[in-house]
Amino acid sequence: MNDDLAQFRAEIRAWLEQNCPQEMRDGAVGEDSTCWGGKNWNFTSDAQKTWLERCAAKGYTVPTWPVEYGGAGMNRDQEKIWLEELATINGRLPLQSFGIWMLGPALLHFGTHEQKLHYLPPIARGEIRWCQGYSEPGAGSDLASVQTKGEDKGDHWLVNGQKIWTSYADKADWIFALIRTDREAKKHLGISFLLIDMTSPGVSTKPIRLISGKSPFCETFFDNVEVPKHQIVGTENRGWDVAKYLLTHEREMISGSGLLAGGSRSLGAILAESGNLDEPVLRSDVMRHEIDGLAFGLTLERYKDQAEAGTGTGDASAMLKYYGTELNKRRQELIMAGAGSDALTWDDERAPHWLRSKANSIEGGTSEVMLSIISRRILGLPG
Amino acid sequence: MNDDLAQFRAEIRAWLEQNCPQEMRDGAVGEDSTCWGGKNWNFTSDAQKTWLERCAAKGYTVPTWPVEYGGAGMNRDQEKIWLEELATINGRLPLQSFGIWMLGPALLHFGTHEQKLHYLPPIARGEIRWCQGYSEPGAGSDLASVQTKGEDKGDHWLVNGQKIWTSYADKADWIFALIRTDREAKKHLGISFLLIDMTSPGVSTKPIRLISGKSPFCETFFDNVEVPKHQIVGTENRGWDVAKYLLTHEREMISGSGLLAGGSRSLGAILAESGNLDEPVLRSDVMRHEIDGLAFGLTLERYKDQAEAGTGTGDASAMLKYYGTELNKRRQELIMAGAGSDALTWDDERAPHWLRSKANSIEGGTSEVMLSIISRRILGLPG
Amino acid sequence: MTKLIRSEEEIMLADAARGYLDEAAPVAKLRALRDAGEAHDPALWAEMAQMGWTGVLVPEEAGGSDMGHAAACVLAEEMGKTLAPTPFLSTAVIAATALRQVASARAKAALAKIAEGTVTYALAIDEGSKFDPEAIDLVAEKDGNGFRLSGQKRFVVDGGFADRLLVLARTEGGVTLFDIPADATGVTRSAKPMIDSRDAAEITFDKVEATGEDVLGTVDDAMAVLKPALEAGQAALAAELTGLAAGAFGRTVGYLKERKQFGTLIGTFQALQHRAADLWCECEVTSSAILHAGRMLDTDPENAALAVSVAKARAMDTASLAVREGVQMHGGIGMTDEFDMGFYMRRARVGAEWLGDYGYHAGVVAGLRGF
Amino acid sequence: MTKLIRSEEEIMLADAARGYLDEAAPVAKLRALRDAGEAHDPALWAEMAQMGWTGVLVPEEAGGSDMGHAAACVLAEEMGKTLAPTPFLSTAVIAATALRQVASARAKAALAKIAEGTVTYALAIDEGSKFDPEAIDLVAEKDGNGFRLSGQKRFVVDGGFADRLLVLARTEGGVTLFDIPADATGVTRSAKPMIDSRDAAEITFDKVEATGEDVLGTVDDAMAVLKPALEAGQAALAAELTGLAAGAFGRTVGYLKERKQFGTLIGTFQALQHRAADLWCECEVTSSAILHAGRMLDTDPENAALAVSVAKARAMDTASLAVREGVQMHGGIGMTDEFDMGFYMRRARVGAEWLGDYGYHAGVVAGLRGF
Repeated sequence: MNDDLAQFRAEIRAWLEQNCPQEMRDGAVGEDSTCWGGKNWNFTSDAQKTWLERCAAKGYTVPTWPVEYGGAGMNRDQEKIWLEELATINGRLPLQSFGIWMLGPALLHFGTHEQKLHYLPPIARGEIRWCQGYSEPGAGSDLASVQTKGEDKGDHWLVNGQKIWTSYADKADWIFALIRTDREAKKHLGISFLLIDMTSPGVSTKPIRLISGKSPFCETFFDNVEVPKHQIVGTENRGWDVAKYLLTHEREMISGSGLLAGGSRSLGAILAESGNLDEPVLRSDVMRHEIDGLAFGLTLERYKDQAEAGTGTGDASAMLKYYGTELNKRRQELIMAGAGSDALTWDDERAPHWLRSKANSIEGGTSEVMLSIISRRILGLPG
Repeated sequence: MNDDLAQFRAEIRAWLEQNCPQEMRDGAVGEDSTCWGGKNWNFTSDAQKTWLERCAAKGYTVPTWPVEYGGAGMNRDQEKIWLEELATINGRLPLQSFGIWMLGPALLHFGTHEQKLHYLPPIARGEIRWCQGYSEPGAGSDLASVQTKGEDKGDHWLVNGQKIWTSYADKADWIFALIRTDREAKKHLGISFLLIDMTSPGVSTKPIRLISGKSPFCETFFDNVEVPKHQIVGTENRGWDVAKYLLTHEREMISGSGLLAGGSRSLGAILAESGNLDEPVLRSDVMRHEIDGLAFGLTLERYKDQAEAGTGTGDASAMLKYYGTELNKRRQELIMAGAGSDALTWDDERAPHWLRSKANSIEGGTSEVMLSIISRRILGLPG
Repeated sequence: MTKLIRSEEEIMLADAARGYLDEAAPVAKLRALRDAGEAHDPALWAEMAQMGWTGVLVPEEAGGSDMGHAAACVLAEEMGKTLAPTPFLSTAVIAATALRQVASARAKAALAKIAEGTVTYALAIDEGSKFDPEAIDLVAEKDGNGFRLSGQKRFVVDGGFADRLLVLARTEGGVTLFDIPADATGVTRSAKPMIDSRDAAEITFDKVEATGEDVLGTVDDAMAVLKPALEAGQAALAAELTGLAAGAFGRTVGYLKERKQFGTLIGTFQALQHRAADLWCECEVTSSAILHAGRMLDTDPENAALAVSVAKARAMDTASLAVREGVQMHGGIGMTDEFDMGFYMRRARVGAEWLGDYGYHAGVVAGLRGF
Repeated sequence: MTKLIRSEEEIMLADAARGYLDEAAPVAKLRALRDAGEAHDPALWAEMAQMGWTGVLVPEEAGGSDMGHAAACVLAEEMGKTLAPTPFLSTAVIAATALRQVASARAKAALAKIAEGTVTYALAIDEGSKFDPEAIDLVAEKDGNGFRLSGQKRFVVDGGFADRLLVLARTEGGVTLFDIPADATGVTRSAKPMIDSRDAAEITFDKVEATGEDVLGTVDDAMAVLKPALEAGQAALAAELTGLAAGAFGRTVGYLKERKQFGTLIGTFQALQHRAADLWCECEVTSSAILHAGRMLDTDPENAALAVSVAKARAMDTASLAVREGVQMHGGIGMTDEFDMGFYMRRARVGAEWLGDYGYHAGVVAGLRGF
């Protein structure tokens, strides 16, 4: 098997060498450096477009998805090799999206074969961009208190209500949303997981300006929106199962994002360049972060190995979400402290990233909710 | 007024010069360096005895108590001068005891004139040593759930039950204790504050060995102990008021103890001598502690000034208790870390002090109870 | 003996300031200035002059109210609560303290103008990304009877609109502080909005002429004038940050009492209660340090350095915790620009860096405490 | 690719170890030894030899079980849970790893004795109050074909009863590691009970004779032998501390589920729940670092330093938090000697210092990570 992997690595390496455009080998991560796809996407360069198309053709945008749904059918070892080789040439990811991270895994798990065939390949090719419609105004962490309603009108639901914190809803083509389809049922029941075309009549969005000066989130309004019955994932009134499954994915994703954003270079090494790291307080804090960050990276690795071996538990994602986001917040604080007055204007991305990181421990389940989940489900504490 | 104080300072200085024995000018603090008084006390030197007697004669053991009860009738400015001048010659305190810190203030506030005349002077002279009987096995922070009962037998109560965490009960002459005298009343009601002679038939004690290797606390048992009716402070079944008042005093005392024990020299300066303070992690932690310690010392000062000006609130003692004890725990951790392997044996007092400090945030109301008090009474949070 | 509680005058001053600021300079004021692309509101400043605030540290004979540093800290603390956008620290605290160290008629005239509110100042020290008055390269070369200043300054807070600059320059035998007009020939200012919606300038000095008159204090001995000015500024900034923490905390506690989640008030959740209580303790402890710093500057300025550094270190730490808890406890709404918490968070960050960060002041404390 | 999960063999080993230790070496065992004034239980050690534990790092040809470092960490972690008092780290991990770096027949014989359980070792490096192998003064002077060792060692863990000592000494061109009998002429041991009820010795060397044979590895090049031995010891100590944290945490969670206060189970108090959950997270993250350190020592020992220092730093921090929370959440009872939490707390403190404290390992990490 190791021989197979070695050969696989050689193939990937050769393919990358031939196909990854030079401009895409700058390791850039950030709002626009990686393509998000969708009909509204403006490629920042021809190379970005070429890179997406070449990867999509091989299934490399979603390496572990089955080939028939637009993926490359890689196993985890192979995927790791793909990522390692991509990192070796400092290559950008060809595509990122909520379709890849969230809807895709949900459909692969809960969707019908037809749904998979219909929805997944456009995600893999970067043609359709998805956003998530969970939270509602005033509900905060209490996702199960969804009020946006879908009335059964025979062949469709008539959807009315409002979502908030829908990431990039103003740029997305479709939204996956939790809709209350049974108003009699108790909280967690009576919710369905619907797929809604953002161009449907009655859908509108309004960006929310954040403390970072950016507007990655929107309010999204549904005013008598007709959603065909076949646009449901899973069973009617059982959307909570899908949402829970997805939350786990989201949590793992958020937990790792801080580490990935930093690349493989240590924060200490980066900050040391400023010459501000000789001072013991900052130096000490950076050392602690470095140690915790390395150990957390190993934990992400370990949990993946556990999941693959079938010995992990879903609840453990609460830990990754909590720890990863708190760690990233510390990281961003240190980046700001290390930069001193250099990072106090809007001239570069440090301040926006720092401010943005404060949402990490709120979105996708607050740190407090994660701790309560751990306390009850893992530690078995009462009440 | 400042002139008066200057003259007062000169008098104190002269008196100290003449009366404080040389052996008592070593600034020593610790288990036996300062006299605790009582019938079981063994003076560690003639000087310790002389020093106590001379101070007691002037009322300096309890400087702010009225002269008729054995004090010197000083106001707070004068007391401060006394303590400053004593510190200047590096003099030991002549006497310390729970009688001074706790019973005294309670009696001054709640006692009858006869009780004050009877109980206070022996405390001031170091003749009677008191201990405190609040906690009971299994009750922990829940002081109001007192079970030790006192049955009304006309001229006396018949006391039966058990107390725990009675400091130095094995060395004390008398105990002030919370006793349930009305078993029908609700929790906080039905409790009386009784004074009990430890030599009464039926009183026995058993030291509790702590993780520090010392046994400053005991279990104290009451087996058909007769307590005359006049040995009550305040009103029958209203002992909780006295206890609450005392808890405030205790909290303030505990909160300041860590700072006082360190004297005026900075922890950083002491640890720097070990040569282990160049390492940034320890150095940074010590710096933070130094800053917080100085600010906390100022807070003790500020709260005393507030109390004197009548603008303080009793609930604020919860803050001093919480912050002071947590700070002292940090301090003791740093002392151990600074000393490295030097402090890992029982050869000196560092390890016992470090271990002992862990009780600071438990005794006299846990840190958690303090935070809940602050949350409800000061911040007005619900529930 | 000096008491560590506010005097009646100070309490009255604080009450008056609170009343005025809530009305005239709430966070909405800063927001409006930001949205208009402005960093300074001359009308607000003029009103503060009227009330005697700009002259809080100006001697009475120069037309000031001369209330002292503790009073300046009271004002700064109240301004911190509402994030009032004014050059109070740069002008009324730092420049005024520097100027009053000097006996000259010119300094007295400058002080009078500060009290009148007709001049604003900015302090130009930093050249690197961290505060370090010892590490400056900007040079003032002798030129006849005067000097020529050449070099660069960064992070000159209020430097975009200030009328005059206090510039620290290297001279032959040490460092010298110059008081020059901000529009002098050879001065190029590039003001940038900071994240806290105030501005700071990068300023280039290209052979800028300065006379011996322009020297504040003595040539080669800037520190005699600068040290008290810096300490006054650091204490007032610490007070501002303490007010900021109180402002953020007050909003957070208010939110805990009104916001429901999972059907209950979030203020009933014990974990949040304990964190709020802990934060309150930190605020209390920091308040003591602020009071003490003000008292020391007023009564024993020679020995105020320790008190000032303790105050600044504590205040920035407390403010940082208050705004982090503020955003987190508010949840999503705390992340929105519409809500004010972001303004507090951004100002806390700028305040943490200005005039020395935690590590800088911890270093001062360690030095003075013998390690 | 090596997986960061325990293999089936490792799971079986852990289960077996847990079963044995719960029975043969619970905390009560350590308590009994302490009360008897002993630091070592030869019978316990003999049983561990029988089970192949003392030979966990001894090659099979020398009679060992040669299970590797990850397995040694598994054993150390289980021992940490019950605070099993054995010279496992000194002898089976550190000395065995040092000896197996050397090809000599004598080293092989020594390894065989370790596997048999018929010899115990102690490592004598420290001379100051902090671990620092670079700062040693004990000298080994050339004397004919041999050496004379003179100087002092401190904090020699297990040094009071060990049969042999590994002594780091300064030689002409560097530092050299000697393997000498603990009762050699000129060796004076003063063993002291440590707070964790184990013992450590201060050892004086007065012109102690050593031959060239006694040199472990090459003269002047101790590090070739010592570095792998230290890293193995640091990783196993980290594992022990992680087990200790888990042991303390398990008791604490158990207590939260059974103890009532104010009429309710204290485990329902959200503030305690969140702190317990946070502590659990710390334990989880540390566990990953431990697994990784063991894997690196087994598969890529040349490059294991970073993994080992991350593990040691994390483990001591986690253990410290676990015992502090353990005492606090238990309240008064946690402070009593009768209850076991104090044993965990004291061992955590000794473990934090031995073989490098947090700052030492943080320094290693920083160096290897480029700052």
